Amino acid sequence: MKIIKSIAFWTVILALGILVEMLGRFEYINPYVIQVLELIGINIILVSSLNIINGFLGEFAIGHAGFMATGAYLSAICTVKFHMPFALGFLAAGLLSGLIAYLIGVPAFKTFGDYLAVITLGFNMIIVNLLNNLEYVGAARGMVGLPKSTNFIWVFCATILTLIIFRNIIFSNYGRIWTAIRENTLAAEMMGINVVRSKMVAFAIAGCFAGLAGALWGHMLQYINPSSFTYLKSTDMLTMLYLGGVGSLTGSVLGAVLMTGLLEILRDLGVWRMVIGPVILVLIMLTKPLGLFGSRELKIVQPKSDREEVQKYVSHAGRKHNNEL
Amino acid sequence: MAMLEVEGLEVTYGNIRALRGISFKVEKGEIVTLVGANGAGKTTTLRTISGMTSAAKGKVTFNGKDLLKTKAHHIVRYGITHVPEGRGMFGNLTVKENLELATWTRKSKAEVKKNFERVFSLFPRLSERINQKAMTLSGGEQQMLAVARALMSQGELILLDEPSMGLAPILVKEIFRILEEINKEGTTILLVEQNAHMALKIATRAYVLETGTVVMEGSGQELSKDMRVKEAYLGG
Amino acid sequence: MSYFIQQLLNALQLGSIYALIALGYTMVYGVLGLINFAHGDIFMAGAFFGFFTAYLLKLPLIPTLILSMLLASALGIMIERIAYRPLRKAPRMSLIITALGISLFLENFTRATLGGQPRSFPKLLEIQDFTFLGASVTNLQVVIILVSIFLMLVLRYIVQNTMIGKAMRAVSDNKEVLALMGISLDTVIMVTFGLGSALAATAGILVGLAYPVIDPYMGITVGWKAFIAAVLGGIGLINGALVGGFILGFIEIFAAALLPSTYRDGIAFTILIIVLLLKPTGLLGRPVIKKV
Amino acid sequence: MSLMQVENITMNFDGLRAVQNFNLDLQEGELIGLIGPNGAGKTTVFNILTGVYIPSQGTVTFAGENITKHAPWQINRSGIARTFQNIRLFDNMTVLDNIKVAMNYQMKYKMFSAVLRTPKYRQEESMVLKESLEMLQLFNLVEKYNFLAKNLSYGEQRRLEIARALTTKPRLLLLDEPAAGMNAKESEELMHLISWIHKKFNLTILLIEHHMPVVMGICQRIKVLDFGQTIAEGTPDEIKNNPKVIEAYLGEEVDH
Amino acid sequence: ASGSSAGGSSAAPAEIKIGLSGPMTGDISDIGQSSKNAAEMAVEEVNAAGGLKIGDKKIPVKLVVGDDENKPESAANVFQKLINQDKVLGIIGPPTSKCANAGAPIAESAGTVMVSSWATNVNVTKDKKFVFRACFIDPFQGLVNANFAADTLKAKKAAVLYDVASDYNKGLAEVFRDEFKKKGGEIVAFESYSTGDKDFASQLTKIKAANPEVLFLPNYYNEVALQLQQAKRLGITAKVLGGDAWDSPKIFDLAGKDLLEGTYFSNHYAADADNADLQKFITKYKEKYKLVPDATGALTYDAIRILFQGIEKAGSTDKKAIRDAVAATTDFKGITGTISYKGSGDPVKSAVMIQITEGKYKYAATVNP
Ligand SMILES: Nc1ncnc2c1ncn2[C@@H]1O[C@H](COP(=O)(O)OP(=O)(O)OP(=O)(O)O)[C@@H](O)[C@H]1O
Ligand SMILES: Nc1ncnc2c1ncn2[C@@H]1O[C@H](COP(=O)(O)OP(=O)(O)OP(=O)(O)O)[C@@H](O)[C@H]1O
Ligand SMILES: [Mg+2]
Ligand SMILES: [Mg+2]
Repeated sequence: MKIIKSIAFWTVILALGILVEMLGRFEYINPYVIQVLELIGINIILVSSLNIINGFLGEFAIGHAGFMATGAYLSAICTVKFHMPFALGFLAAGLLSGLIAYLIGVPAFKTFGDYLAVITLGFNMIIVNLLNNLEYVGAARGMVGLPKSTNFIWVFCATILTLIIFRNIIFSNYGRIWTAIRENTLAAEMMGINVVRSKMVAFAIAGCFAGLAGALWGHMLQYINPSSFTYLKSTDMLTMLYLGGVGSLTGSVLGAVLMTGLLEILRDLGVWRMVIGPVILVLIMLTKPLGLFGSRELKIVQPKSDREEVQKYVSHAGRKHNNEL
Repeated sequence: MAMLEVEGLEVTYGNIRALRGISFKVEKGEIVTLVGANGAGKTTTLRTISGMTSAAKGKVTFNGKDLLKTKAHHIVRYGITHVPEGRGMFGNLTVKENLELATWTRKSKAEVKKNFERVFSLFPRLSERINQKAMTLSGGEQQMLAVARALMSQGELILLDEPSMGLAPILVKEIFRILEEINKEGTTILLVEQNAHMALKIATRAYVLETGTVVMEGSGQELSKDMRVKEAYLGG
Repeated sequence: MSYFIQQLLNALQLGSIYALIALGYTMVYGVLGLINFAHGDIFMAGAFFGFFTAYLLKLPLIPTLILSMLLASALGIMIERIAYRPLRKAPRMSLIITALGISLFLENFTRATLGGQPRSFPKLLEIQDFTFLGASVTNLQVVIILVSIFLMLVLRYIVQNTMIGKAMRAVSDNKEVLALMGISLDTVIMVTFGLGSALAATAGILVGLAYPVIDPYMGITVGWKAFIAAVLGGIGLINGALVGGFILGFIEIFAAALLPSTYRDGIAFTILIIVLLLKPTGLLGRPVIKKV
Repeated sequence: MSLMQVENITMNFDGLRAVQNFNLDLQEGELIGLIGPNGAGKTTVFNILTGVYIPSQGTVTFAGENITKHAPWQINRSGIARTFQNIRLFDNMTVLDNIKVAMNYQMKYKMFSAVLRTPKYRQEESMVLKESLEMLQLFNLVEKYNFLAKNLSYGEQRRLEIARALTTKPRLLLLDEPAAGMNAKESEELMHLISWIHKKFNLTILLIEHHMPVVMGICQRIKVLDFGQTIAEGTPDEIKNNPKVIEAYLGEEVDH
Repeated sequence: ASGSSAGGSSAAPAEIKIGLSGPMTGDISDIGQSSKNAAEMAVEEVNAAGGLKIGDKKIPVKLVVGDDENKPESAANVFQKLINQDKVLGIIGPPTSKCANAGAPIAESAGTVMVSSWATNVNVTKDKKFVFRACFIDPFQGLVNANFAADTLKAKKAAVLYDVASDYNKGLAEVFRDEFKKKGGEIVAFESYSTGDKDFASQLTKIKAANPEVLFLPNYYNEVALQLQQAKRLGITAKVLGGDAWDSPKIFDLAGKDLLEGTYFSNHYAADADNADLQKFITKYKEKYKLVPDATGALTYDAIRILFQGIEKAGSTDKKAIRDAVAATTDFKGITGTISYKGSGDPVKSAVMIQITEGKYKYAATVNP
């Protein structure tokens, strides 16, 4: 019964994605809308991967755009220079960015807190500086002529998969370990947790998905340029993350949807858009300091509760204990 | 009129009702103690008096002045000093700086100097550690510092939240001796203690709190003989 | 030789500018643990206040400076009142993101009302050139270096030795208990922001004089650099800001002077990262011994 | 059998000698008390034993292995668990998750299994759930399984911290003032709890405590520190009557 | 285009929408602003005359502005929105290559004409049928400056200081370097900085030590002002050259007359040229916006008028026809020069070298492509 229910659920979700893709192809849905939806999906991947570090692990990374850049560039090199299929470039992007993030982790975790923040920022700046110098990828001119491989269904599936993967990791031993580190690093260590290693794994995962998002992003715009990946991009992600609610996957989705959507809707306001946008952000933070979702999750994100099992114990509670005493 | 009067005080944290309408008073010159199990609301009571927590309902007056509408830092100026639960160190400040901050409301230099001397004679350990960061003090040393800070600012009424927590037995006795001494010098004391035994011994009067309500009151002596109190708080 | 001395002087000037901005940054950080993203924009506002007082009121340097400091303080205090105070009990990150929002607001509001074109900052100081060991120095450079050291000393004195300074340091440890000492938290934080913003305005005007092109977005890059400088020196430490600022200035200048300048940013940040690896809590930061 | 040897450890902080030439030989299954005036260096000893500090001098050997320079997580895995003088729970996690975290090392599934929710994952998770609940039950916390740790009362937090330490399946348990903030009745209950887990889990326990009834009631042997140095060692009765201990620590008359 | 197109009078729309993409916010928002100003002015002029003439009807023009924030993803959104939601007939801008590169593939695949005012990056128009620009490309300006330095100034040693993170600056700098070397010159210093920097002392000290005869600063005017000032302070006496990014009236404000005295830069036109249209444009612009127009403004003005001309010539609202008409532009008398397209989207137009003397632009030389 449960299986049927979940199969039905996923079929509906997938069908929805295919439907939108089809409607888009035959221009029943405006390509503009499709593109904004794609951008939202990519932002969801970026923000939720950042959430792993900033939300669940409790560090303050401010250079996420660096990982996005490595993904975007590597995938572009694969498709443009080596004419590989996009899927390959996509995977390579994820792997490389994950690896780099892991390696960043090696030195990064000698320090912590705001010092770590500066290291991630520094990494971001170094990547941009390198790209600006690499003639092979066009340096400051960027790379043009990326195939238009990113379409709605790609983004849609990638987003859904990302969310499922993140959810499953977060509600597993790994996620609990990260949260424990966030809550009290020393106590976590006293639980036998190798904090440095766990943090590096978290970084690798976050970096990997940021790289995947970068690949999608590049192949959506068909053009990439180092200056798109500066700390300004990183701060955009931070804003979406904290707006939605750090420590909540639902929040990341909401933050990405709201920010991307809202700024798009306000686009016609011109200069004043960037005045009103921040005001809205500040107002939301003032009324909901933990972000819109705080650290709560929607029901469907939460795993099946342990309630049944627990119930068995609660009913006997106390008695057994006292007997043994 | 009593020095401190608490009437029908109610405090809620979200949907937890920590205080459900408690009333009591402290007369000038008394030592009054609040006894109760974990979570009874003792800390909450003290916090509300000193303005750290806001009340939902009720009335708290000090020498006739309404405290519930007064900000915490003004309440201090009325002459109420609070030694909070959990010590409340300024961890990155040295022992000396911690003590100095407690004299913020004191103008007279001579008086401050006198207080310093007195505090150091009561807690010689603190004078040995005068330039150590409070953060690195041992638990008990921090507790001494918290009490010392209260003595520095020398209010008319001192609220103490478990001053003996984490102290060595010899120091516990010492603390209670100090409390009696400053009380004799004219300071009124409202004391919350887990060590009900000792607290009741020095208390003029005492109140027993249970889940946010006062269930018993009487002189310290009376209550320490009461069977229910004995059973619940003094142990076997 | 004169080449080297010239570069040294260049580094001193750039370093003292970073130091100036980092001072205010680090002070607010030390008190509230807040990475005040808006600091760079108060710096920008300070420069604009200077611009307008000098142009509209035709005031000379010192009155312009004082007036701009006052205006910037007012702005800083207002921002604190409106946007940060309600978040006192909120987690630190909410505050940081709010600061980011305020930063964007200040930039774009200035852009929307005053336009995006750069403006030339009035020449409030007659600039004189000297030659020093074959290198060129200006009186302004000397002023900037001295002012940054002077302000560091003043600030250090305030924070270390005065009661308000002690109260400021106590805020980051325990806000609640501060009130129990009879100290108004609001006042302490207000003073902090007032001071920090006045420092930012001073920097804004000195930078306006040294690099006389100002625009609404001038605070972004400098703000980040100041943050980095503050962290490099050991964030929250007043003398750390000065040291961090100077070191960052040196790194940037000499990375470009001795190596290909196209890689300057990359090299500068690599050095920064290496420094943080060797001294994980900044150059002057003491390693924290956790007492548990 | 000797479980742990602490030989000659000394700890200096900026010229302050917090612990001096401390020695300890712990036999498997012992329950030993560590007492002493405030600032005597008791917590510092715990911090050294658990890798939070590396001693300026001396060695710590646990189950035949030199662990002096091991990190806390390695030390925990070799079988030592502790509680803290200032409670350190995972405040924003549920009571149940606090316990589950302590079982992290007993879970062997990999990221891959977690993502795909493989049978291995399910099986281990349900094992963990079951064991965690059993542990909560022992400590009378099952009903609060879904509370955030920070919302527990003080006494409950103490119990949760002990439960969490036990869940890592240690051979040696270090308790730092577990009865602080408890009234006489509560500390009496705690005393029973400790001696009960001591037997039930067949543990070796080292206990720091200022509540004399607790210490005297359950410890087999007591070690007294003052100014970083051992000033006395012996059975509760010996300690109670040791004049040095009375002078430095207990005060004139011993409170019942 | 003939009357055979679908643009019969019944199908003629009530208004013609033209899109404009540019950075209205962000650190180069003044570039977006002057694009917008110039485009609005051109639209007003056309509408004052009743609108664009299509067949025998005059149809008013409406300008739809989109803020691309100088971010490629925003430019892509702006393009999609302009094309698919606002249904514009053509798009002007974006002025920055970064955004133009993101917009171009969208315009191309939607078959909508795009005329960029100031995207000088070679790649923008590459392999595109619907993408045009009104400015010349990076290599051309680099070449013009290199030739001028070598041939006219007879310099042997040149130094360059440019923004490494901006493709315009970098493009000019590199071409200049290569061309100058080809001419037998020596590049004694090739230094860079990053966008947003205000302190160039280190690089300039290095340049000073290399003792060049010519210093090439292919940077934006606000940075050039600081660079000139710092170069002077450090005692650099080389002749200074620059590109069309210098062209802003603000440069006098920011750098001052003295520092600019005797410097040269390449540009599309010389303000003192006896180009009546140009003079008219400048006067009108000044009157309307209380500002002197800069290069972006002038180029935008030309770009939109090229598009207008194309639409009128096509005589229909058929986008393909408009494209063909724009591609056939020959000898368009723009205020920034005479423009023709010969098989690609890059204009064939000549450049001038301008010398600044006594606070005025003075024509120095014309260089033909
Ligand atoms: N910040 C808070 N948020 C939510 N509930 C709280 C908070 N502080 C206290 N409580 C709850 O209010 C009740 C009273 O707590 P209080 O701290 O006043 O008890 P207490 O008598 O001081 O107990 P203890 O002896 O453990 O210190 C308890 O149920 C406690 O869980
Ligand atoms: N990190 C540190 N830096 C400096 N001094 C320290 C540090 N940690 C502990 N100390 C000092 O070492 C001494 C021993 O501290 P410790 O915490 O071990 O005492 P304790 O015996 O646990 O006392 P208590 O019973 O009060 O908790 C104290 O005087 C304390 O001030
Ligand atoms: Mg309490
Ligand atoms: Mg201790």
